Amino acid sequence: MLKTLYPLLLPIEGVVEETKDIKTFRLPRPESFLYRPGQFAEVFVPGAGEAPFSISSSPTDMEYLEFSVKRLGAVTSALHRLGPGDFIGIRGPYGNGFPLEHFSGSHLLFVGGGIGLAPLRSLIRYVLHPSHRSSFGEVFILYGARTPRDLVFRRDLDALQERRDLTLCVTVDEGDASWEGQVGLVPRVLQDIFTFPPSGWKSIVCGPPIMIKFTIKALVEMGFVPGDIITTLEMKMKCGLGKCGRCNIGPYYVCKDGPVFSYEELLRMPEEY
Amino acid sequence: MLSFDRGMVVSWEAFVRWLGHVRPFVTPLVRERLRVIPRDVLTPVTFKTLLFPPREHLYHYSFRERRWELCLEESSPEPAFLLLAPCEARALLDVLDRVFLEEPPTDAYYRRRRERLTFAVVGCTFFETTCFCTRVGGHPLLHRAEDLFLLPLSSGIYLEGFERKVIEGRPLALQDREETERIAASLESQAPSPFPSSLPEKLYGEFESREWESIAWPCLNCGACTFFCPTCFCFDLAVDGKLRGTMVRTWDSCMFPKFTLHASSHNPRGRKEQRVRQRVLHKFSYFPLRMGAFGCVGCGRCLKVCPVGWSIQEAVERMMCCAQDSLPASSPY
Amino acid sequence: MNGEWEPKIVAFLCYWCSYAGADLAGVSRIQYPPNIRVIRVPCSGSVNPLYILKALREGADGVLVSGCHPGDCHYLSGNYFARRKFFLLHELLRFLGLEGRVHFSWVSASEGGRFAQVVQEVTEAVRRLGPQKAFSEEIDTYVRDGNSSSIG
Amino acid sequence: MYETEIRHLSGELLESGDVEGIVGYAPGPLPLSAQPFLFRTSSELQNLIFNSFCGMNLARYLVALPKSAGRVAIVAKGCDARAITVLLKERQVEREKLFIIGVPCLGMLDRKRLSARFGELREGDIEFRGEKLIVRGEPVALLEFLDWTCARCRYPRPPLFDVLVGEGTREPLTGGTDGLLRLWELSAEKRWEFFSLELSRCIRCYACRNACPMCYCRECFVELQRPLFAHPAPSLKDNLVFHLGRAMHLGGRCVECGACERACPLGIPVALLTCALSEVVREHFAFEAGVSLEAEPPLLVYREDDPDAFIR
Repeated sequence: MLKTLYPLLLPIEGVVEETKDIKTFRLPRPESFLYRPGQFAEVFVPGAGEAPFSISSSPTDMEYLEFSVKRLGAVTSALHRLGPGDFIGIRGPYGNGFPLEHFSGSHLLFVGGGIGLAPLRSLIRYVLHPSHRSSFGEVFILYGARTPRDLVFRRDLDALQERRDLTLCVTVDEGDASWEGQVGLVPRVLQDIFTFPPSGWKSIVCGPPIMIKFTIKALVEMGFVPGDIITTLEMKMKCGLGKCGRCNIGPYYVCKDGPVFSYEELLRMPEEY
Repeated sequence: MLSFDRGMVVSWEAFVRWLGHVRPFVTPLVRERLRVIPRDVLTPVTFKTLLFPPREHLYHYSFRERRWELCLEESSPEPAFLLLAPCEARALLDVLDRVFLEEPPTDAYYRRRRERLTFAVVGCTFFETTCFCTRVGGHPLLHRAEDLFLLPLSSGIYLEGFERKVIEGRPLALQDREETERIAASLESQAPSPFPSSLPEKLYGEFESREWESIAWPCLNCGACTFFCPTCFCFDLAVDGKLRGTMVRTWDSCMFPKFTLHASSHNPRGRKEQRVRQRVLHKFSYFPLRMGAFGCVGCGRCLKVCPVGWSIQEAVERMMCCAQDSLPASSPY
Repeated sequence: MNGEWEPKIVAFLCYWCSYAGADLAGVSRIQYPPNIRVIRVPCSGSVNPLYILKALREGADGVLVSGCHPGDCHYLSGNYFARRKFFLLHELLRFLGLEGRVHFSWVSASEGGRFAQVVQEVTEAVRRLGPQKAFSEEIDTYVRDGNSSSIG
Repeated sequence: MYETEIRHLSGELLESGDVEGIVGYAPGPLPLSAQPFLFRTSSELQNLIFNSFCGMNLARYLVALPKSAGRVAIVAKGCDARAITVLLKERQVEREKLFIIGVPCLGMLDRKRLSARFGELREGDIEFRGEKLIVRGEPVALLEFLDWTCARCRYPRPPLFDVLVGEGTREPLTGGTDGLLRLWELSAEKRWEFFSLELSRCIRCYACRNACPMCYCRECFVELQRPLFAHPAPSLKDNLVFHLGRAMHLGGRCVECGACERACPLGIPVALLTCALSEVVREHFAFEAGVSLEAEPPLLVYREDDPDAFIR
């Protein structure tokens, strides 16, 4: 009865060091843990506290759950010190997740920046899964990071590169000696390389606030209607239940009514995120 | 019009005896109205401390034999009987109950305390300078038909909904009836008029207003108003202890800069006027738009405890003026 | 665990004098009570009064801060500044009626015997006071308060 | 009290363009209350007041002004001026951007105690006469209604000002009036009984800290997560860390204005802690915060013969 705020302890099965301050943690997926791409969970690190992380694995990954975490504050620093065999708690899933019904039958444009690829990865894996791939049209993925060393999910990116049913473009703000790919800020690169007429496309944008802001601007210029631009908001959250109050924007609680919103919805909300 | 047919009048002596027997929790607002209540049964902050305490243990964790163990805090709270002013009863029923019980998911910690709480409503015979319940849909005599209701009169105390075996009373005499009518009439003549029903939308439109800055200027951004507010429900979850400890739920306040501070150091409400705006709009715009009722019950406690005498009512009025001014010229107003 | 209560004392020892003094006591096999938990600090002047409060808050029954004798500070004057700071803390705790939990001493690197004696004295002083409760018990009176002077 | 003079002077300052605004007091929404206000135009100045209910320390608002703000004038009673002096010393405000209107102070009165005794009052009902207060013609002992921090105040006349408004000020009250010293006369057990009860009532709204002109840290130790000095949930143990830590941080800096205690919504006598330390600093380090721009802060200096008896 008192389980609403009570976490479930799970052992860490594996840790992948994505960059020097981002790690992906793999946990066994409990059977009862049903979620949609774009949802998040509260992760409890015993002795350190709780923090919300989007689930970077896909619901089609039946065996495991993954969280990709950047080391920033008290909880994430404690989490980064943990390894396989250590226990952490999770509760969730929380939030609305991506509007899959709305995407069905459309072409999908994914634009991700930095660690913002985590929730997109969940959706990309879902969309590309053999049992779902036919429900969606073309897939175009643009991913940007600050430098080549900040690129996350390299294994996924390599695998995506191999596939013929999608277009993948990776860009960095600042290249280095070994970098042969695109160099440039995400919004600009997007305008350069995405040459399709926007009708029939839905775009999904996720990344740091400043990138989201300029990418949305670019998408609008390219002719996307606000309802077809989908993004996720980042707010500080504690409870995940729409009660603790800190993620409140206008009449919405981001942890419950979000974190996925369309640009159309954002336009109706006070700009306070 | 309120009717006083269902109740009885009890002598002050009998009432005080009864008080000594039940020892109810009493809020400071009620004690202002019922001075016979002894000081030692005061809940000095708000009644909210009984339902949603500032220190609630959610669960305990410990590292034992090389693994973590979790254990729920299963204590059962003691039953409590409360005397509430009508505005506070509204805060309980229309705000806290709705947030923690009706909006899914139900908060089990709140529920187990709520189930053991009973209350009676003590009607107000006057408005304090800080009162504005009638502006937000309340009334000094408001109570539901099923509530226990008390009203101090000169010859004794009027009780409604109490069983006669609990406390002995007499039917209302003519003079009591006249007094209740006098009270109702005098309250009617002093009652501040309600805010317009369009207030939530109007304020929503004033989000960008420059006025917030000057409204917020004196505010110190302490949490006195939010902690003494009977409707404020924001909370924090914070662990206490490393290898053995407790997850504690505690009150938090939208007035505190750290409330919305991201780990990345980005803060959507980093400035004082943004936080003050959040407090005003949440109570008078966001909450009503979401839940259909004001998030403020007009008890005026925030003003009483504010170190700089900042009035939320005044802030709303000032923003209403702005909203009027900013209407387009073609507007029929 | 089931034995008699033993005081837990957190000792902040300056690296240059008192820590070396403790070392000497050990090397010289001088016996002193095992009740202290040592935290080595660069200088007694680097001990923030908050550390002392935090030690008590985390359940220490007593705190000892020890540094170089006046005039002997490795950093010339750190202990003089420390002395002023700790005098204030000492007086503040005394004002609250919490005397006897927080102790200060000067112990040099050559005073192994003196270190043992200080620990002995401090342990006994804290033992006489019994378990420290002020900073470790969850007490609140905001739910039902008999002495409220608030009108609110 | 001096309102006409302050308004006149402020009007001149604003109209000459010498200052951008006046930090002063306006009437609060409750009877016998004042609200800090930034007066920007001379038409607003008719609302400027100064009386014995202006207990907020206005220096608090100087540190909150944006860096881009121009020169402001501030209405300063003794303790505000002392706070400004400390802020100047600690380089939190710039002297050139400040015009100090010094106001001699008669002390602040307790609204709640007054209205409990006399019912609803207006400011004009109250008159100071030496060590008496005349309320609606009835003489009562001033000490009964004066804040205890004001009763022991040594600087009702501001030690720092550009212009001093008015001349009259009362002499500091003397003899048996100091609640702080009376507390020291109790036994240690009694004192702990008193403080443990008082501090267990604290709900950690931080009104005291936020009202304090000296508490300008951008991040207060009590809100740190790493290290966690005090858990945010109120209970005696964490309240003690907060209040003792705050008092220590104000050691040698507290100007004894009592704004913290007036701000406390629960009426906890928090100023006792910081004032007790100020007393210690005065007695043993011969220093008073905010009375001189030259004197070195007591914790930044030392003497070889400082008190030593408490050390083993």
